[in-house]
Amino acid sequence: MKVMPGYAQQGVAENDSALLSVTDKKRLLREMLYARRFEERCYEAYVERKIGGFLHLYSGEEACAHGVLEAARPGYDYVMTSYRDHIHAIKCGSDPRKVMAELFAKEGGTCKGRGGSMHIFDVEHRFMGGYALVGGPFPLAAGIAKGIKMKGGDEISICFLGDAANNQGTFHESLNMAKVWDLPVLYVCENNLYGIGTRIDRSTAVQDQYKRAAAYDIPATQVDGQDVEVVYAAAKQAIEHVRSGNGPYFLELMTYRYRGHSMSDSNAYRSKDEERSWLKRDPIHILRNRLIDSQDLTLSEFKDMDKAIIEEIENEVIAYAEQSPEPAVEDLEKYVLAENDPYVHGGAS
Amino acid sequence: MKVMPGYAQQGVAENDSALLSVTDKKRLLREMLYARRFEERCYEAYVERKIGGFLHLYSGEEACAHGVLEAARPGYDYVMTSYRDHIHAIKCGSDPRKVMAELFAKEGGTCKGRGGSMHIFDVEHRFMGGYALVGGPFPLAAGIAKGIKMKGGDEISICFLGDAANNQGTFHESLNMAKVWDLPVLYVCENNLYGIGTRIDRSTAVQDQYKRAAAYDIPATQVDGQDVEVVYAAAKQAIEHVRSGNGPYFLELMTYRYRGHSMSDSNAYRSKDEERSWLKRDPIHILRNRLIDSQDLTLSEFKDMDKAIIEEIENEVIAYAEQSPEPAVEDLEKYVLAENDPYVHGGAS
Amino acid sequence: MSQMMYWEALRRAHDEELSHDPLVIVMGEDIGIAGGTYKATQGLYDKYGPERVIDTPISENGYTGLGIGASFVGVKPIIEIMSVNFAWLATDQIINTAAKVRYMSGGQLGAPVVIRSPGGTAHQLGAQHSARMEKVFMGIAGLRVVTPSNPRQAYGLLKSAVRCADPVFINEHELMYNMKGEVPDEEFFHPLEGSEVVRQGRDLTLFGYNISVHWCLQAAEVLSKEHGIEAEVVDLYALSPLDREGIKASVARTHKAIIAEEAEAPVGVGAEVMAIFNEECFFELDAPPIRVSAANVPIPYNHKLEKAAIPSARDVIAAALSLFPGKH
Amino acid sequence: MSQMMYWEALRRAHDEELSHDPLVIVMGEDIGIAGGTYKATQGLYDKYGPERVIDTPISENGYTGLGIGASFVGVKPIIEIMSVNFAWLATDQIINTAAKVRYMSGGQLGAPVVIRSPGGTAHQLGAQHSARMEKVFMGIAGLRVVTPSNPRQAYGLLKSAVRCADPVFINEHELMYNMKGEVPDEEFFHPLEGSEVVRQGRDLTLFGYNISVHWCLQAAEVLSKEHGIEAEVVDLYALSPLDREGIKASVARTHKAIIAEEAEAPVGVGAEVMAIFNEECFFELDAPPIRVSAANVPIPYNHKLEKAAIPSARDVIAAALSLFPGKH
Ligand SMILES: Cc1ncc(C[n+]2csc(CCOP(=O)(O)OP(=O)(O)O)c2C)c(N)n1
Ligand SMILES: Cc1ncc(C[n+]2csc(CCOP(=O)(O)OP(=O)(O)O)c2C)c(N)n1
Ligand SMILES: [Mg+2]
Ligand SMILES: [Mg+2]
Repeated sequence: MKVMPGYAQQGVAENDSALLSVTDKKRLLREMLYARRFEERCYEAYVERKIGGFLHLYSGEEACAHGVLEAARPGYDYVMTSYRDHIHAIKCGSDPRKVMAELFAKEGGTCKGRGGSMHIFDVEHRFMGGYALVGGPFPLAAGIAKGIKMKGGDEISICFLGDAANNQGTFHESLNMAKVWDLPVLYVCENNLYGIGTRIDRSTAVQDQYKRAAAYDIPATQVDGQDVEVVYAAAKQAIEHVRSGNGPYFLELMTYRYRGHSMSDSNAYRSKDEERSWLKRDPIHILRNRLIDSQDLTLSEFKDMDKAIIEEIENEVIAYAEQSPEPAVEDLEKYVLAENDPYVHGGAS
Repeated sequence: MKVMPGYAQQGVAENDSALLSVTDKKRLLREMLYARRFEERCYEAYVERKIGGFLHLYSGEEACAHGVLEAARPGYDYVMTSYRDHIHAIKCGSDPRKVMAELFAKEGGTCKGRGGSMHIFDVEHRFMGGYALVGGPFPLAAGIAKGIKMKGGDEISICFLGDAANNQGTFHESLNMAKVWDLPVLYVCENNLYGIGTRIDRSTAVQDQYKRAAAYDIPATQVDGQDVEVVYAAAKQAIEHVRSGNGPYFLELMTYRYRGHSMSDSNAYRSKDEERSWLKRDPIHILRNRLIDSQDLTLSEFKDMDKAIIEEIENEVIAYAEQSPEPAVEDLEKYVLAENDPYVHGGAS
Repeated sequence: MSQMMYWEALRRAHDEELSHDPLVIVMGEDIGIAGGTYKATQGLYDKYGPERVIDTPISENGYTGLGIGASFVGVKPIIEIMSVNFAWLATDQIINTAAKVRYMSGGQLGAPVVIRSPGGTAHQLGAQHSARMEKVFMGIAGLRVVTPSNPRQAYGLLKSAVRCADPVFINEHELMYNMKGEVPDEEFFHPLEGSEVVRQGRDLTLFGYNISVHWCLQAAEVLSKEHGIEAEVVDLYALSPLDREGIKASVARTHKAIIAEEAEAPVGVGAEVMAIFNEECFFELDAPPIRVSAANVPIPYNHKLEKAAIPSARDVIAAALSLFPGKH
Repeated sequence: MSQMMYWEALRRAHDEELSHDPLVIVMGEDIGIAGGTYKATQGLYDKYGPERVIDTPISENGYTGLGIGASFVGVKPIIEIMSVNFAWLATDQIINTAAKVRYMSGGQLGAPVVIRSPGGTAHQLGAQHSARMEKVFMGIAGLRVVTPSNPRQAYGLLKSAVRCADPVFINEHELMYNMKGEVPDEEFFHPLEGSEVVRQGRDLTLFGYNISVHWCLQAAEVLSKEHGIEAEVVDLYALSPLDREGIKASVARTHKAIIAEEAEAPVGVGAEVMAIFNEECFFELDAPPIRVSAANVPIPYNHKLEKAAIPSARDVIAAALSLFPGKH
């Protein structure tokens, strides 16, 4: 398996990287490009004031969610993440139209317009939510893993979170419990080197996050998060470990977000040089170029794909979101508590 | 330096253990014996209903506080710990009479009877408190270290806590900050193998607590906590590290509490065999026998010392506590807020 | 009907629910091998095993969040927090996740967890072990709060809380675990909403919940015997939502009202009940309603101060008598 | 007097206090290099350096506890919590330590920290970023709670909070940082207790705090112009302790009262103020006092629902008119 130059790895043996077929790679390329275009269209919609609140985009990090979930069973395995959640939901099987409609605060959104960008939920596809409290998902994902274990299924629970989230106490508490009880949970650290404007070395004593997993005796790997094939290979092994009942695993993916933390952030805290160096390792370009090099794709095919995606997003996704109605104000108090729960009145009997 | 057979050590070089003079050792022996008798007398007073609330005794663990604080500058360095706090306070310089009076809930107590056993404070002697929320002191002690660093003094901040406390999120958060900001704080883990009735292997993925410090790049050592000379030697090095401005240090002391967690606990969860094996390594006996072996002490001297201590505790400590008045009920609302703070009304001017 | 202690009633409810549904679990510090600080889970570790009766590390936010996550996939966790003072550590998961997830997900996901915890002033446990938190949890939309005042309620409320699809916080009290009372032999589920008139009287209403119900009952006896005042006593076992109708109906009968609570007054249960008086039955009141509350201090260790800090039946009596100037 | 924005007033107070006392520090997430999400510390990192203007890791309980510990040895930390919704994570240290340490230690040790945090509903931030917490903190003995409604208060309350020996929680609001107002040019310290009559009127009193003061003022204008009703408006900038005397005095002048708050009603500021009406001036009231509060829901993302969930000047006007049946 490839690791990014300079990155250590631990717990994963070298193996053949050519695990994905050309067809798979082409599909993944399309998915990642779709993700990029989806996010960039969100950006525009935010500027147009169609989307409100906080909006956190995933541009630059596509290989993380796609590589990991390609190696998992999306829609079957349970997945949760932070507020930066659109793409994880879509890769789990959420209808992009519904995700966009949620951002547009519409009744046709995944959460009927109640959640918004930071809180996409699609339980049917086992996307168990985007959460806005940094560190919140760590124990929740361990809890889902506990449920899986009790029910005896072979699903796993996958928790994506950022590097800065690892300084939250819940990281420590959850990894410890996950190991003590050997829960089937995969923690994926999307290490994009920043928590909002604070660079990791200013907040974190040990910057290689995979090393922190040793404090819980949890096997861990750190790999390049910009190469979807590398991510896929590492995730395959990690998931195999978890799914076979060996307990938790920690996977660190080195990545970078292109846009500001959220829409109000101008990235003033990082250098243009740094940004440029990461842009050179764009996850979509890496895969595209590889497919072009191997003559499985031409540049014009890629451009056509891109055009088709942009049109599809406009004509289907945005159109759906625009047309979906707003929630009715009379329904304001719906979904606070369960409806007609018999035990509220002392049971059904 | 000696380490207990089977215990790893890390970060501390071997060195001569004969650091303490015979005079010092004899004084330490007396102090530890005093501590034991003090705690056992508390036990009786509790049974007699002179002491209320929760009472956590330190019997069996005396070498920890004494070894560490002997190597520190008690009354100058800042110290805090959990609810198991009487002995730490006394070793910092608190008057045992006032500590006992506090347990008796008297106005002459360290905290005027408001705090109780779990909350001994003696700020004059820089004993910064006993705290009843497990894990609470981790960040507080780092904060004191921050204050020391800002003021430019050469004090250090010492935080004693139990093994089970290390599963609290504050452990993780505090050690990370302590290292990121290189704060002069020494964390001392009194690893007595249990958190109330839960044995460490049932709650903690990595049982050697010193190993967890590596997740924060903090140097750490694990040593026998029953031999006060071993503790002293390890603490000397640890404190030297911290006081010289090298940032935090983590010291793990392997120890055992003889009594139940608190007075309501019968130790049903552990075996008599285990208890007996630890009794054989009693910290007072280890030092006593060593002094007898080296002919610096006779058994009858020891017995006399013991008798004198028992009498002193009875005649001075208990008598003081008995005679001290109770707080006046009219003073119930004192100490909630600062008195006559001018800024409450917009400043002195 | 059998007599049993409050802790036994809780234990029975745990046992029945564990045996009823294999997805019911119990979690908390020392609730397994040790059987719980107040014995509410005694013997259940042996009966149901460590996968279902789970001793947790000291990680309140962590294990509460873990329980909430498990509830997302059908598990029904009963989470014990040994003292409610430790629950501050878990408020993030209880309030930011459990209470809000149904709403944020547009009704897709609920967090049917039960969080049980003793809160209140026992005997000299000091400031960090004597506070209450029901007033905090009852201010949070999406969370139910109940608080049993006797073994029957302890049993029946826990049973319903486990079955209910909403997160429920159950406020218990250290001093009440050994209280005896009747509990029906047959299984029963206590309503999670409403209130109960536990004594009838025409002259005034004493509202209480959890331990303060007992002060009210004692006070009512004294008021009746020594002063000829007949107090109605209403047990507000459901704190969120509060039974506005029940409160109104009682005040409409008696025209005078006292609400007794063990906690400090500011923004407490008493404040909310006073607000409801104003909103629901202002013109029914013949005299200003009264809060009987604790002193606004961290709870002191010294027993005399402690007793002075928290109210008692005597304070309820004094408050009641102040409403009947002729009857001192 | 200069006109400045609320955030500028906060920034000025930070700057002055940092320069006044080398032991004043500021801590929080992205408050250093980035200058704070709402700019309250802009430029101060460069001026005072990383040892005093400290970017913290995302460890709310940890860094709050660290600040509290530092305050034990003379440091005066101003701790910013980026959104009050994250402060649940730090309640353990704020409530179990800072609020109680003076009492537990018999007066030996205080925790003179300032905790500033915006709470309230901004624009579509969703359920986990829109709640308020002042009602929680004001129920805790040992803690002061203040909440500035304008730049002058933002400046003066922060100044006094830094100098005061007690822990002070300052509730701010995302939507108010860009509000303009007059702030005296000379240094000044605003009282941490009391209340302020910000408009005089004889017909009823509108009580507000923080953002709801502005709804009350707007409502008062409309009531005056369109309905001939003259409302007194009282700004309860100090929530703990509340100004019982001020509340009583105003009700004694107007005999009708409304309390407006942005949060859900249960056990909120409004409940406490209603309780104080009953306790202090029941017989002065001509009509039932009214709470104007948010719907009891987690705050929805959709803007229309969000607007429907939280009150506005219009709701205050409607409540006021309901007290004057003749004047619709
Ligand atoms: C408990 C909590 N604290 C602080 C915040 C504010 N905040 C939102 S995102 C963020 C940075 C998180 O960084 P990281 O975990 O690395 O994720 P990334 O945004 O880089 O994907 C912070 C501080 C929050 N939402 N929740
Ligand atoms: C936050 C919190 N959670 C739980 C408790 C209950 N509790 C008190 S002591 C204790 C065990 C602590 O064990 P350890 O840290 O090993 O210290 P030891 O008592 O062994 O010295 C527990 C769970 C508490 N006081 N505070
Ligand atoms: Mg990041
Ligand atoms: Mg221990």
